[in-house]
Amino acid sequence: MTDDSLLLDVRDVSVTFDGFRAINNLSLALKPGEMRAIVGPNGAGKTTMMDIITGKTRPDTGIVRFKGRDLTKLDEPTIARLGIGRKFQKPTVFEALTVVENLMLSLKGIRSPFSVLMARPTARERERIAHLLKLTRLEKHADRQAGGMSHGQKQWLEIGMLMGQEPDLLLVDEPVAGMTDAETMATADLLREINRTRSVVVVEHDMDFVRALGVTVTVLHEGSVLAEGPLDEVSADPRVIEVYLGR
Amino acid sequence: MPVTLPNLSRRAFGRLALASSVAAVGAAWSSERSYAAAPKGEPIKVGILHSLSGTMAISETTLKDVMLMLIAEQNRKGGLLGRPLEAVVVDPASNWPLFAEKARQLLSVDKVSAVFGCWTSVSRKSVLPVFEELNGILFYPVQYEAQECSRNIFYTGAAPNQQAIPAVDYLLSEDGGGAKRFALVGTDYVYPRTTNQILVNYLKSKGIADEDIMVNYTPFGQSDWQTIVSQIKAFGSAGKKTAVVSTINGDANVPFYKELGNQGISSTDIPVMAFSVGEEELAGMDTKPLVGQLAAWNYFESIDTPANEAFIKQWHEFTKNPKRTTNDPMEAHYIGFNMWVQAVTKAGTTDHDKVIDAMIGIRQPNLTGGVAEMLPDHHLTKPVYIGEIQDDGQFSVVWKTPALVPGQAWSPWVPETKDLIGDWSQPIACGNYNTVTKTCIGKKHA
Amino acid sequence: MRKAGWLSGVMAALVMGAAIVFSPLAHADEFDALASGHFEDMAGAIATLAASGNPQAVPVLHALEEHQLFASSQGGLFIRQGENYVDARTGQPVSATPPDLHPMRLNNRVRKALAGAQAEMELVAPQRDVRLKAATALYGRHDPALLPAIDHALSVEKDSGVRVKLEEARAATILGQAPVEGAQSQRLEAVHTLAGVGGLEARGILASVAAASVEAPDVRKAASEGVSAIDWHLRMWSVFQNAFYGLSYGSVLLLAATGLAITFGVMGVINMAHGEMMMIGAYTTWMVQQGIRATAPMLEPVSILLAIPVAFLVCGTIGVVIERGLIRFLYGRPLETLLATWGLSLILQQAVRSIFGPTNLAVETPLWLSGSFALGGMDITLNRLAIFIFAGLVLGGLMLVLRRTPLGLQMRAVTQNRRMAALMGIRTPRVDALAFGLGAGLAGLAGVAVSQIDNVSPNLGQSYIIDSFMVVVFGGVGNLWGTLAAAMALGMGGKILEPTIGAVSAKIAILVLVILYIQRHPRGMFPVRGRGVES
Amino acid sequence: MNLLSKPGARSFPGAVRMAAVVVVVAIVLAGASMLPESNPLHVSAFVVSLAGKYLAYAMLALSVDLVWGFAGILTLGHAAFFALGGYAMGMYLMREIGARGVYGNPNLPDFMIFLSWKSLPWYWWGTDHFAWAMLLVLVIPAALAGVFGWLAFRSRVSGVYLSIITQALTYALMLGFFQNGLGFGGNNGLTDFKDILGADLHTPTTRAVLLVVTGVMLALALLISRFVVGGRFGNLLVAVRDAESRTRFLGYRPDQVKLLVWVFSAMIAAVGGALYVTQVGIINPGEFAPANSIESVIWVAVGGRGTLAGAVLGAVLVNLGKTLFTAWLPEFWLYGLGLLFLVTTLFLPNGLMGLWRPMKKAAPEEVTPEVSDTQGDEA
Repeated sequence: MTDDSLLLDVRDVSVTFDGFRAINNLSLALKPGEMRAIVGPNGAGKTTMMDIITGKTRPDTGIVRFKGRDLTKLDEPTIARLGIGRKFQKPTVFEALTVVENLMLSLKGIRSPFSVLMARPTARERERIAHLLKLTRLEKHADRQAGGMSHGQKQWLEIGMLMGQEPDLLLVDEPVAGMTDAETMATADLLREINRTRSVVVVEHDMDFVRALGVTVTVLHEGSVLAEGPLDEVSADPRVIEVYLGR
Repeated sequence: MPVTLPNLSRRAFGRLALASSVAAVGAAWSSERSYAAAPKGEPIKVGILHSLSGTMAISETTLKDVMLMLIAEQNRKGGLLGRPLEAVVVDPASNWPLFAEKARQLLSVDKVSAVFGCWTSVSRKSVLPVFEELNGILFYPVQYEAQECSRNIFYTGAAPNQQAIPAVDYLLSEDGGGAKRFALVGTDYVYPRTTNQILVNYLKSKGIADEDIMVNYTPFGQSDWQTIVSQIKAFGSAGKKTAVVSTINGDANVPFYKELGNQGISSTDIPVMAFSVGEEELAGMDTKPLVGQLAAWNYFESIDTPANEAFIKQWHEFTKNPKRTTNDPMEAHYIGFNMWVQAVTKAGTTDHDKVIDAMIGIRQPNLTGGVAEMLPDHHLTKPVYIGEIQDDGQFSVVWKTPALVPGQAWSPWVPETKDLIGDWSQPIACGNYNTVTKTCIGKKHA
Repeated sequence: MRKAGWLSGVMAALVMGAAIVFSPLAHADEFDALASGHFEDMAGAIATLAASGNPQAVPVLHALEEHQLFASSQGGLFIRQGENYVDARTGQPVSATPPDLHPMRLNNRVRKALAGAQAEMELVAPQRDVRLKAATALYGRHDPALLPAIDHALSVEKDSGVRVKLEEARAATILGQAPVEGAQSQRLEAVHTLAGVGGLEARGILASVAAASVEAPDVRKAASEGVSAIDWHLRMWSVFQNAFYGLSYGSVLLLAATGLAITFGVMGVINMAHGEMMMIGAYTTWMVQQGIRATAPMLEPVSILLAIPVAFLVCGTIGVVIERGLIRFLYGRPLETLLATWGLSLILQQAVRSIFGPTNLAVETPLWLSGSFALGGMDITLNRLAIFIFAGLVLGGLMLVLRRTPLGLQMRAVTQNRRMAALMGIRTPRVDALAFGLGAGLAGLAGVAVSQIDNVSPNLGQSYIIDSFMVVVFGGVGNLWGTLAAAMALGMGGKILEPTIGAVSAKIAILVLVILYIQRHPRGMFPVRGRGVES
Repeated sequence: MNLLSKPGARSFPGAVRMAAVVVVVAIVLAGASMLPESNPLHVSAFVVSLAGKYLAYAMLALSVDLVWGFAGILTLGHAAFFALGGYAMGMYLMREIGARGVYGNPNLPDFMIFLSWKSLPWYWWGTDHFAWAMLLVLVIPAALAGVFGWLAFRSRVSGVYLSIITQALTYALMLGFFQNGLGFGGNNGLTDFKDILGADLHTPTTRAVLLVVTGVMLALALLISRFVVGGRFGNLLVAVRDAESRTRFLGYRPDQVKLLVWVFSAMIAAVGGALYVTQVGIINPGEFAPANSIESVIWVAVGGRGTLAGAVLGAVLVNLGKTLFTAWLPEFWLYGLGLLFLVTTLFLPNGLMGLWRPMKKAAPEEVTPEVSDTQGDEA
């Protein structure tokens, strides 16, 4: 049985890469408008989970539902169009394009090659982009080539592009990796800002950042959920401590 | 070597350079030239259109060298019309469209008086329209499928009736082993196709049954002959004396013969008669397993006549290499070139029309005895020899046609062309003249 | 010479034999016939001379075979021995070199007669193997005229093995004769013998018998049954024969491709000059052969073996130079590498053309690599077999290098993860250079092999490059097993298709199949994880 | 595979300028060729036909640049589309010969007669109508490109693999067309053309016109290409080239994007081929040779990959060089050509255009998202 009140409903998903069980009966439920932080040591299966949700990897067993629709049969573009945005661990923006061009490509709407061919920027699009630039504080860099920007700026640009997609669900993979503390906190604000209108799943190591988010935390370990709940509660859990500090 | 630019070409390339926004390429324009010592005056240019790179370089480079030799020789003899000859060498790089381009350059930029060149049929086909348009003169030195007769081309190589037909006659004869069964093996292009078409009809006329004729085509540069050779072997096991007629293109012959040798087919059980294997090709093979295999040509290096001896000597001196072999197309160029020299002398000018008309009837002694005469259909009279491969990489002549064979532009063995003749002498002056309807099918030259 | 020595001994026996068998009209001067230079008469003369028992027969025929027989315009016939001549008729040395001598030429017809005569005389030679050879030869000749000689040989032959061959020869020869009254049973028997022998030769004879209208019906029937039996037998074997062709073709592809598999797999370098490396390998083989011929002729038969290491080193070195001087500037730009190496290949081709000339070179195949032997109903050509084995050895050796040597370990490490390998302190540049050298060296080995079956010309490389790429990509880049499988698959496929749809269509079909396969499996048959050609 | 910065600027002034230059040059040369021999400005037919040939090659280069420079697909088989277009045109020209062939047969081309065929094979039907032939010029290559591309891109064949199978494609076609049985004249191909639309191919006028037509077509191709790669689609192409998987997560379908540009480029190549044949006077299987495809890539590399103008420039210059060297240094020109490739790839990663239009800083090399994912913590 599945609960359609859920936005994202991952249930008993398992996947194996030549022998190695990356995900093991993982279940995860997300309500609309919720923000969820996912933590876990390396190899816990965080990125693989995202791959499964976004259609990059097909699960061997289990179901993945988004707004009640089964995602396991769909490919990445379709899922993206359904309203799931993904931010990679390593910032992946189109480095050869300018910030504006990056955002322009991300904007919700035109997707089929022919319409892209004919597309000319509309007033609405311009104003959307202006808004995104503001949101990501990249106004000054609008016409810079993405490749030339700092790591943090790329991270933000990518988040901006996610916003441009106007997804209902954002999957954010280690957004603050390699950021200065200031940037980290600013990012936390940004995500909370975003969370006002959309659901977010954040994968992160940085506990201060997670604490700054102040949301429910799911701890993954060896491909399945180890613990779930408020950060303080979870971090008190001996198993979690063991996993993190090792014996 | 000194580089002087024919004015026109410098101008022409000036434009081209401008056109392609590159300065001064025009100045770069020039062609390899060999200068004569003795004679004075504006040199008479002779174009040499043979591939020096790419797949055909294997065969054609030699012909470039032999032309340079002949021209140098002529200059030593005082040039032509008291003027020196000048060779203009270009490299069409075994690329057929490039042949056409280079032909146009030779005729319209370098303004050569005659061109000696081409090896493959396709290269000839691609330059033919250019020569007809610009009314040039081309000497084509290679045995070929005929079924063509252009006013602007002189075919100094053998037509099928000067090579294929006599060769098959030999195979049918007692000396040739009295073959009753024929495998026609060839590379898949025009020359083998046409030759085999002619041979099939001819063989049938000799009472050879359909099931005793096997025709097989392989791609260019075929290097794996296992299957085909074994097929030939099987074909040869029908209890009738079998012979192979090979129109395999130069390059593919080495692996073919190697496979023959290895699968133990010797010339005494299944003789192979080749039309494209000459001394040049043998030089690239280990001939021990091939002893006794046959080839049909109008010239063999081994034929000892004073003229041939002198020619070979000259060749060795010119190339400074006593091992360089001579072959049939080289003789064809020798004959063609000397005929052209005669014709120009006779016409007293290098004007193309006059020379073309003067060519017909010119007689030039072959290197191997007999006299070649330029016939009205721009083919030659030739002796036909059958040679057997010896272990020293040479051929020993085992048979020759009793008389000289006049070349036929159109084969009587192809139904569509049996009534056609070529005759560029007045009044007919037509490349493909139908003797029955008494009409000229192609363009007639007034 | 030893041979002539024992042969003259043989003559005694043959004289008797001949005396019994022949009506004594063998007195018309066959020497004249020989000297005439008319191939027909010569052939006849040879037969009679061989049978005549004339003591001069052996030296004369031998001289003819060796191009040492000369005729003068007056019909004199002389044998050249070094500088001076002996009269062929008498065997007496001639004082002065006779005027206007011309060598006696052979043609196939004469050669055939000679072979027959030789065999006829050798039938009673003392050495078993010589007799065996002779008997086998006569089986192939099935010339009616030789029947008496065979019968005589049978009457004196003790060795069972030779007898069998003689019986076969006899059967063949009998069927070679025109059928005469009363000989039916004999012929029938002969037919059965041949049917038992099998093989193309026998099929040929039987087929002609079956076709001959003059033949007695039951003989014809038996013959045609024999033919169909042999055909069935052959057809059955042809499966294996094709398999062998496929394997040998496959092993050529394999040799050509292994080098690429290395350069490709380790650094994702598309080396368009790979074919030219093969070409250089082949030219090295030629040079080694020439060198040995000049310096140590006795080693000539094994020159090909010596060429193997030389070619490997030469090409390997060139490979390292190329990598250091060109490729290393282009890492991470595999497609640029492709273009650069293409340019390089043009240069190498033209260089070889300038140095060695554009024409083919003759790399000789040593005796022990030429010819073929019968294995059941199929015949295995030695050089193909050798290449097959060679390919196996090369692959095996390569596997060892990759698995057992530090270099191999480092190379695999680099394949898996260049950055990590570098961090572990592996000197990736050195590994790259060596790997590329190894690849080039392997190409050189391929060149040695190819020189035995194909043209040695500047164009050699061109004809293999595409196929090798096909193999590597089809098999899965950077995976030797894949390369092996792919090579054999393509080789087999081609050879299975060829007899039915012809060489060209077969090649096309294979290409199309590969294309479609790649569509289904974008990373080939045995995909490898890791960088490889990723970037 | 991402050593290039975003090609050109958002708009391609280079392309427009080049289009103008091409047309002007074509017209000037054509005009000059019409002048009487005596006139000092006269240009010989040789130069005109050369120029025509170069411009046709330039279209091939342009088409290669579209897929390689902008979509990052290194094609080693584009000459196939060029040749197919050429053959379609050749079929028409062949039919135009009519009864003037060697055998004087009004219906069958000569080569069919020597194969002793009795009637036209079905695929030659209608080729005597210019319009139909032109349709074939566009449709056949487009169809082939469509099927091939659809299969390849859908199953995400990429990089070297794609390059090699494109090569296999053209190689297979070459072998096929070599076969006389196929009905395209085998090794000789189609040649000895007489006239086009009733105009004698061998007159200066026709040549001049053809040159101008070629120039105009090339200019057109340049402008359309500019429209395609400029603007948002261009950005999308670059995005696909540099970070294909990212575009997928944005909801784009890279395979469709590639297919579109792939087919379009095939059509440009085909048109180039058709014009090429009219001016060179022969089309044969040699045009399918993989070497030709590779050379066309070289032209682009020399001119400047990822710049429309560069492709044209490269094609013209390299071929001009070839023409000069093959006559100038017949023995050694191959060294020149080979060195050219080496030098360009080593020292001119951005080609000649890179010389005077310094490229924007190239995006960091290596590690496309796919790789970083597999090397991510799960790998």
